[in-house]
Amino acid sequence: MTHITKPRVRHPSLATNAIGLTRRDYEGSMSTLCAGCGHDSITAAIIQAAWGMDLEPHRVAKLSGIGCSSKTPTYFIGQAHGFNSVHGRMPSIATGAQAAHPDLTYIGVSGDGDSLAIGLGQLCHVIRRNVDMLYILENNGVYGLTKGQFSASADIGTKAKRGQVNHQPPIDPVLLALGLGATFVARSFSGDKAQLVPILEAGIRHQGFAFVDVVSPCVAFNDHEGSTKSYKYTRDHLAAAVEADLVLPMAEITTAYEPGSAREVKLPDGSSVRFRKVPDHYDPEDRDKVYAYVRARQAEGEIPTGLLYVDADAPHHVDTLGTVDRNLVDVPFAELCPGSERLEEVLAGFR
Amino acid sequence: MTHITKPRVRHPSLATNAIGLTRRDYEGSMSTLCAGCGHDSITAAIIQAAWGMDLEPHRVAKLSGIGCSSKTPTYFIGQAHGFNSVHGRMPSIATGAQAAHPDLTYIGVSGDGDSLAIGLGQLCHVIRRNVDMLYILENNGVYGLTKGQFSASADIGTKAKRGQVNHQPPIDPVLLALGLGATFVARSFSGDKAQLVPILEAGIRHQGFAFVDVVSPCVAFNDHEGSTKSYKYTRDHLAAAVEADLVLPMAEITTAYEPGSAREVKLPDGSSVRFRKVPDHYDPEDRDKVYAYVRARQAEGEIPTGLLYVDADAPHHVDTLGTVDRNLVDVPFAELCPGSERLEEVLAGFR
Amino acid sequence: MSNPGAAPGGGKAAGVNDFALKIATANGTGSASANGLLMKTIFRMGIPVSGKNLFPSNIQGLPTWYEIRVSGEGHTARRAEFDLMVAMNPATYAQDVREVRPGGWVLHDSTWPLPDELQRDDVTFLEVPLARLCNERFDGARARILLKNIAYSGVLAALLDMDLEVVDALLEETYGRKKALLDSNFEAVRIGYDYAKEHFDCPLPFRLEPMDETGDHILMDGNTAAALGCVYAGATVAAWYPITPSTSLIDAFSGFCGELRKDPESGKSRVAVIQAEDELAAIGMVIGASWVGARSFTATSGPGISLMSEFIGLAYYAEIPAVIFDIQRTGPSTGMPTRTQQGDVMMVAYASHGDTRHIALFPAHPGECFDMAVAAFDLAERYQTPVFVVSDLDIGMNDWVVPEIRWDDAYQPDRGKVLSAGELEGMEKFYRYLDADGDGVAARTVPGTHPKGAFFTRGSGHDRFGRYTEDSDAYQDVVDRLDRKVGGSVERLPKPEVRMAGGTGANPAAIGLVTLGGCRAAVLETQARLGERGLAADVMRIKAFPFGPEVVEFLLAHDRLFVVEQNRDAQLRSLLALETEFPLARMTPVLSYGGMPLSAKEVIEAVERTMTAKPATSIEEAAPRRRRKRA
Amino acid sequence: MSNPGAAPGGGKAAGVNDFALKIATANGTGSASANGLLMKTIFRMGIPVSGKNLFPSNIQGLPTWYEIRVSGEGHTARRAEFDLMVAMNPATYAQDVREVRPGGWVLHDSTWPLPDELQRDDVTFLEVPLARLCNERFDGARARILLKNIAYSGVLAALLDMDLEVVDALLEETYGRKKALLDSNFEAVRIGYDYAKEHFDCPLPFRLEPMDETGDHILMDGNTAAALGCVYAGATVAAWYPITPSTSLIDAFSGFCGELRKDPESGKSRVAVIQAEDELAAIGMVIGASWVGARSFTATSGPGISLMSEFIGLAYYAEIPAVIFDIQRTGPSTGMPTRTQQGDVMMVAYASHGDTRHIALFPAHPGECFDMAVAAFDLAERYQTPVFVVSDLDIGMNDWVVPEIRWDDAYQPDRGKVLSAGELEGMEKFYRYLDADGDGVAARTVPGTHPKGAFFTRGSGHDRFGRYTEDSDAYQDVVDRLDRKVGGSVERLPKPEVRMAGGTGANPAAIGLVTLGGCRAAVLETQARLGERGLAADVMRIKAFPFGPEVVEFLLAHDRLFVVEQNRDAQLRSLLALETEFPLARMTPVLSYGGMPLSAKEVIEAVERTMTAKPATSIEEAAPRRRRKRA
Ligand SMILES: Cc1ncc(C[n+]2csc(CCOP(=O)(O)OP(=O)(O)O)c2C)c(N)n1
Ligand SMILES: Cc1ncc(C[n+]2csc(CCOP(=O)(O)OP(=O)(O)O)c2C)c(N)n1
Ligand code: SF4
Ligand code: SF4
Ligand SMILES: [Mg+2]
Ligand SMILES: [Mg+2]
Repeated sequence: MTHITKPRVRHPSLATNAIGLTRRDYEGSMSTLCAGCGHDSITAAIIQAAWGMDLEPHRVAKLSGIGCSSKTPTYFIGQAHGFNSVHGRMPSIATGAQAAHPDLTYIGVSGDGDSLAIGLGQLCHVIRRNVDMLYILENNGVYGLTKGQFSASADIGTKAKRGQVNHQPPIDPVLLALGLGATFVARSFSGDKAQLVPILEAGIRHQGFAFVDVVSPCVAFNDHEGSTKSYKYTRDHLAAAVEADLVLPMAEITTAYEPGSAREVKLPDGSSVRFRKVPDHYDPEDRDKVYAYVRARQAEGEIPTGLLYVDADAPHHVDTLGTVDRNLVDVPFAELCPGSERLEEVLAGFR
Repeated sequence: MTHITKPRVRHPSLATNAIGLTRRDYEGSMSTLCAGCGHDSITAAIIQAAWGMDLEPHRVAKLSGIGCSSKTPTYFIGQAHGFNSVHGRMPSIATGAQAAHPDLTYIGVSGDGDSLAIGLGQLCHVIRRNVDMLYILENNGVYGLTKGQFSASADIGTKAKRGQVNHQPPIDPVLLALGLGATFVARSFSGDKAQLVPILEAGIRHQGFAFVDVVSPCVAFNDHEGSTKSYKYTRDHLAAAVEADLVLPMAEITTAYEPGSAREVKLPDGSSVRFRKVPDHYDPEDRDKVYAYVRARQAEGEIPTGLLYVDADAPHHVDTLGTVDRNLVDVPFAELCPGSERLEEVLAGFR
Repeated sequence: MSNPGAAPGGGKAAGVNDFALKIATANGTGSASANGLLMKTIFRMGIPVSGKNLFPSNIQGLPTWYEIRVSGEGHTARRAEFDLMVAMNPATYAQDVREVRPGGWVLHDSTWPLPDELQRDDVTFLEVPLARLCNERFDGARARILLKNIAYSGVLAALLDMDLEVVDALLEETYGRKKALLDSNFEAVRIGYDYAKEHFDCPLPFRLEPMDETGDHILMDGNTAAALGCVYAGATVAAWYPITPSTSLIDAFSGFCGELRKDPESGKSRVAVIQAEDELAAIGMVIGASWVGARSFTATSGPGISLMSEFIGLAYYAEIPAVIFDIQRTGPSTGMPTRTQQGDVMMVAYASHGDTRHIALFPAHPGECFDMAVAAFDLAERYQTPVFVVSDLDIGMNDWVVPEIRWDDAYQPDRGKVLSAGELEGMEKFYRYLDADGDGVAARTVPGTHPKGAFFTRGSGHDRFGRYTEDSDAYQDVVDRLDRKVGGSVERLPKPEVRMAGGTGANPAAIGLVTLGGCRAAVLETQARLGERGLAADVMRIKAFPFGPEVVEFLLAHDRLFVVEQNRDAQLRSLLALETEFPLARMTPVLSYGGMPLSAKEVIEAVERTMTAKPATSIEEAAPRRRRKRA
Repeated sequence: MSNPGAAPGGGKAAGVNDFALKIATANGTGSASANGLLMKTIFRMGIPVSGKNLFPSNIQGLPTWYEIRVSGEGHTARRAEFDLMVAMNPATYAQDVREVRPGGWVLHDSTWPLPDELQRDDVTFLEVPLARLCNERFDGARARILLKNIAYSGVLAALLDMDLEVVDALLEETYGRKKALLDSNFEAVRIGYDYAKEHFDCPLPFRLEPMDETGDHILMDGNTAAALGCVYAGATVAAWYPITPSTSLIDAFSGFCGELRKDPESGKSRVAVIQAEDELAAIGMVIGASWVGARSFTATSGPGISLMSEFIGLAYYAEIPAVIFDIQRTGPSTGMPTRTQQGDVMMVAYASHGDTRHIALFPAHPGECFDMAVAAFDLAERYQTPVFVVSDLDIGMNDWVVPEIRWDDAYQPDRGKVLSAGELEGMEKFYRYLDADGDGVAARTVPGTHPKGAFFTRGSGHDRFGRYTEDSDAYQDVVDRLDRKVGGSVERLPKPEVRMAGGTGANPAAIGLVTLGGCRAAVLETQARLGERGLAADVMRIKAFPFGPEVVEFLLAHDRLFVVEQNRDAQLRSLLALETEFPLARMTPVLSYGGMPLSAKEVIEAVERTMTAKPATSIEEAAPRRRRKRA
């Protein structure tokens, strides 16, 4: 049994955030994942981001499907409501919950099996609806919990522990999301908390579907040579092309980076994300350019990471539903039930 | 009740093909679709293509899901085996059948509801597996059989018959297929048989998944102003950017077109497809260029049609499965059952 | 009127206000408006009437029929025998002419003369050149086709003595603003009416005579009523995927919400109607919305329930409310999508893998669709579990004359045990699955209420504290409570409707007729007819699952029991035996599953057939498979 | 040996070859090889043995247990009482020490001393500093952790009088080529063995003594056996989606095919194993492959069956063969994925909406998993319908000593009524759903055979000619035949296993024990134990659904019936009542559903408890809900 690797930070671990909570308050129960599992690092990053953003724990809804990755919501923000649903169907749960109670913070955690196999249809449609939530795909190229079968993100040629070789082309979640019109697309690596934390924060702030694909090695079944989801491969091939740097009220996080030449993208809540434009003319708001850029990098065996695309203005699901500004769950019954008089008028049409 | 609109052709309708069959022999039972339904025109094109290719009817397997479009396999090649399965799940039926008996000709017919809503997951995975079949998506932007609800390919802003307006971005099947690595991607229009027939023929010849998106107006629920799936809109905005011209043993079809500047793409069976490169440097084998091209055209409100992308060399599903060259259904039981002696050896490990 | 309602009312002289006619047309020719006009005219004349729309799974061109039954006594079941056939579709002339009862009448469009071989000398043919007449008077294919239907209504008005003022009034209401349309409709009616008066001696021996039996009634289909119930129950999220015959429920819901749920200031909506990508997503959205505390529902049919099975098990085990309307159609598989059946009874009772058991309500007509829709939300929240409202195509899509829907403004939704921020504040610690009150129902919280209210919802093994567990006792503790909880719901479920032949409180008759859902109409008619023949039969109509003690009492009180239902496998009968331990051998199945609404004729014949045969009650006779008798 | 197999064989003096031990370790520490070594050593000593692996739904770190029962009598059921506990996991010391029977023994790794509060004076503690010893002799964390397990095997070898030569031989077989590994394993065994000999007086009062009871037997798990059955039955397409506890069935199948299905010339494969994107796709692929004539199957567990429901209805109605292995786990919903249960019995019988009924086979142990896998393909093709092989985690994933699997080279697959090109050539015209032979089974064709063989397969309404229909009679004609067809399958289904207390052919005893699947072992042991106490009980073990006449006969022949099964809702009992019309009230449920393999103790207690209470058989006592008694 492994404890969550605590976020490596400079200041005393009992520092409190704006609402007086310490990082501990954002932890959950003890992880039961394998020692060194990439998912635990992502859990730590979520804890860090939630703490850093002063989220009220009980206003957070954590959702997941089934898998090692989907177990992780138990390991962060213990005081948040959690829903470990069924395999591959978390997006529909989130969509319904979000429509009825939009002003909670929705954090969905899934795996590549959960999202790209049994759940691919729901993932595509939650992207299309632009449901306002953070969706983290903890991508290890295998089905961890069922002991190492290939997932749809496994690369051609990778060998499974039992020796079989995968022959099917992988589905790239980032390209899929871009193609389906996702309004926030990012990729990172479980081992790179410095990059991951601000991305998660930006994703939570984004008003719409924030899709974050995190390469997260499975040390039990997919952390060996030949797998692009291994620690080694990822470390070697990381092309931290685009780094997101979230300008927050608090100084400590920003200080973790040097500014460098940057381009501002306003987020709806007023905060802003700056891009380090490693490639010239990189435009995080031009879907086609981003798509072409990612394809090009991957053709060179690189994994572009960072906040790759964002469209802060697209209407999200609740906007398109056209529901009242209040949470539907807060509308009093009196305003929902038309009452006996209106009934008379209605029935008139049936006499 | 409408009869299938017979293919308009020059020669007497009772001409026979190389195996001595007339077009009539490739028809099915009488269509029960609405008069003028685009799907009936596609049916006629399928009949034309099957006749033109001298397909042995009983060696053809017709599969579909549920919907008006999915009803059409009853209306063509009556002597072929048909399978009208369940809603959105036809790809899995085809995948299993194809793996067991690859040398039949598989023709799948689906609709935009069948393929892009309930069936989206299966569509994505059958593309990924590159199952060797022709897959026709009869795309009308609505659910016809259930009376006109929007499908996932309905355009933002289109009005349904009952007056509601669609606010969700459409899923473009062609871009989706390109993004998922489809090895044959084409688009046409039900009203344009001259273009559609050779595309269908090329799709049948293609060894792998041949995806053909056919805009097919629903005259009952989606053939009005404001719908890009209407006859009018399609006629106005057709950008027959790329026309496929199949060079066949028979002369009659080719004569239907003037060659023009062309580029040859060899198909595995030796026949070849030529592209009229309306845009300069159009390269049907460069996935990224094609993707960019389609996006660009659509940005201008055009619908690029024709055989847009082909990769003739990619291994298809049965190749990757690594099964014997014979159909599995033809392997005699004696070669499948190891017999009692081998059993002894096997059991040795369990004593 | 009596049915649904009080006991059968005063019968009329045979013929008057007691006949059935059938209209044969082609799908997509717009006969719906004409048929609706006829139904509503009769209804407004105060006469109990029922209509059955027999349509194909097709949008245009295939044959379609509309059956209208007039019954002064108030019997709304399908009448298998037809006194008058309106044969407008040459494609089905043969079959249609065959279906008229000897001595009956055939009205047909003589523009296309009947082939001689179809002539029958035991029926009277009324020839009206409707197409020709309309083509002479009206321009444009569309108008001609549509008005031809109105024209045959005119003929019927004359033949059946309809009140033309009522007809005109209805046309006014429909086309009031559209003057041109209105005039042409008026004219079309007259074309038929005058032609009939001129050529036939009107009225026919069977005809209409104004009554006062529909005053406090409405003419509505079950899906519309159910949708209205969802509006009044305060449902705020509907997630669905289109499927016949449930689609019109959501259409009606959206329609009603357009007016009734619009926020006056912002013009925005107080409801979210989400068209999901499939049924798995639809039920997922419902569960998600219910999880955060919204009243949420979906409507589907058999194939959808099959697809929802996994999620239904999650809602049962994780204890999340969900209201599911199953508008049944003929199965299995895709089956006959536009035909009715009661084939999902067993499935909804035990849907999903593992040990599960679900609450189900069985409306018998549109009126109950409204009431049970409301009840379903109360029950789902009270017991934190999926609740099925099991309707069918006949109830859901056909127009029924039912007592007007009433609403008590004192109604407050039963949210069940949902802890408020205040209650949580006062608590030491909150544990999700504690059976504090001993009724098997644990208090729940909704996200965002209060820091103390947070818990983890999961479909995997959990203990009474809501913690993950793989421990046998901790697991059993929870599933045993679930069983008690659902069993305990009986106290709040609607009791069966019991109609003693001798009147309320009378001693049991020898025969007991047990049924559910839309079969009610035919079974009550059967009770009346058998009574007339001196065969006293009591009726029990099941309204809910799990069954209450009243169900057992009725079964025990009758020697000869018949279970009348619309499926092949006698599913209600099976459920009764399983859940009450009452012996199967003592319940004779009466089964009708061809997809048509049930007629009393089928039931009466089955009962009489069996009553003449000797009962098989001894276990020793038990065959190694289900013994069934079909209607 | 006797069980499974002939009647209980010669018992030994208590203690010798009659005891149970439990090994507590942490998941992912590689104790599997050590436990396997112990199992196989005992097996090779000719002594009946059974092992139950109780593992968590986790990959690394959580507690896991392995139970070994030695029974000279050949009883393979779980033994709830433990004579010896090997406590290697400090995290569970407390619970583990508690579980040893009074007078029992606890072997623990004294590297981490037991907290005083855990001491018990009614058990003997055997302290071995295993970790320390291994750390002294071996280098590297990996080696040390793994070999520590081998070391405790060495201790047990000494304590239980194991044949060291057998142990060594087994190590040779495993590590033969890897010299270094082999030596360190030898050494690890000696470390434990010598330490025990030195510090404790070996052997313990209960110990092993070579027998000759396993000669013609094998040690195998059910999923491996089922996979082998699929290979021998000639299955050419397997489509699946990973889910515990069914995954190892497909893994084994792929493994076997790697050797047994490789084409000698091309090296290519004579089988297609397709990992689908989910269970809906998996069953779709199976149906597609079966449709073109391949023998095709899938393996899944409860959640997968729920997701396959819609497709199962299609296969039933369109009459397409499909073999489905349901390796049951604890439900509902995700439940306890690594615990066993028999919770899907009702579901597989009637899966999918509408009227459906499916053939199911219930293996009791790995030997039958092989036989029934083969039978399933014959039945699926003979009756053109889905056939379920209903196994569970206990049967599928635990090692059982069973009679060796035999294969008759004369076996030819029963393809059922599949028309050849020749037959079609000779036919006037082929119609798909004609009941030519009156057995309800219509001849089918596979695509590509012959022009005359083409037909249209659909899940929508169709008539006996295979044409689309919405006609009541044409529809009923087909579904009535389907019912006859599946009912008729009884003649080819395996008959129940009946074990009369008085021996074959003896008069019925007063008590009848009815059970299915893996419960068999515990129920046969119960029969033996009750017999010793003078309570004669006959046993009927159900092997298939639908039930044959023998099932009814057995029920009718017994006054006191107990139905023993592993679910909460007495699903087999329900199915028996529904399908045989035998009264529920006369069958007392004995239910164990905590997720653990069944032990005779639970059954015996339940039976004795009830035998002292008065039977409740009268209908009048029937409660308005299922009355159940739990084990
Ligand atoms: C309906 C259903 N099918 C299959 C399973 C078994 N299952 C559990 S987790 C899992 C795959 C998880 O893979 P992924 O989502 O990548 O998570 P990871 O363990 O790799 O983090 C599967 C197939 C299930 N729980 N439910
Ligand atoms: C499981 C299931 N859900 C819903 C339906 C109802 N249904 C039948 S066809 C259809 C949509 C068809 O739309 P599309 O595929 O676009 O075909 P079209 O009629 O437009 O050609 C739906 C939702 C069904 N048959 N099965
Ligand atoms: S199996 Fe892989 S994914 Fe699962 S916990 Fe272990 S390392 Fe992580
Ligand atoms: S409803 Fe639309 S799609 Fe269906 S048949 Fe008519 S025109 Fe075609
Ligand atoms: Mg994974
Ligand atoms: Mg469509």
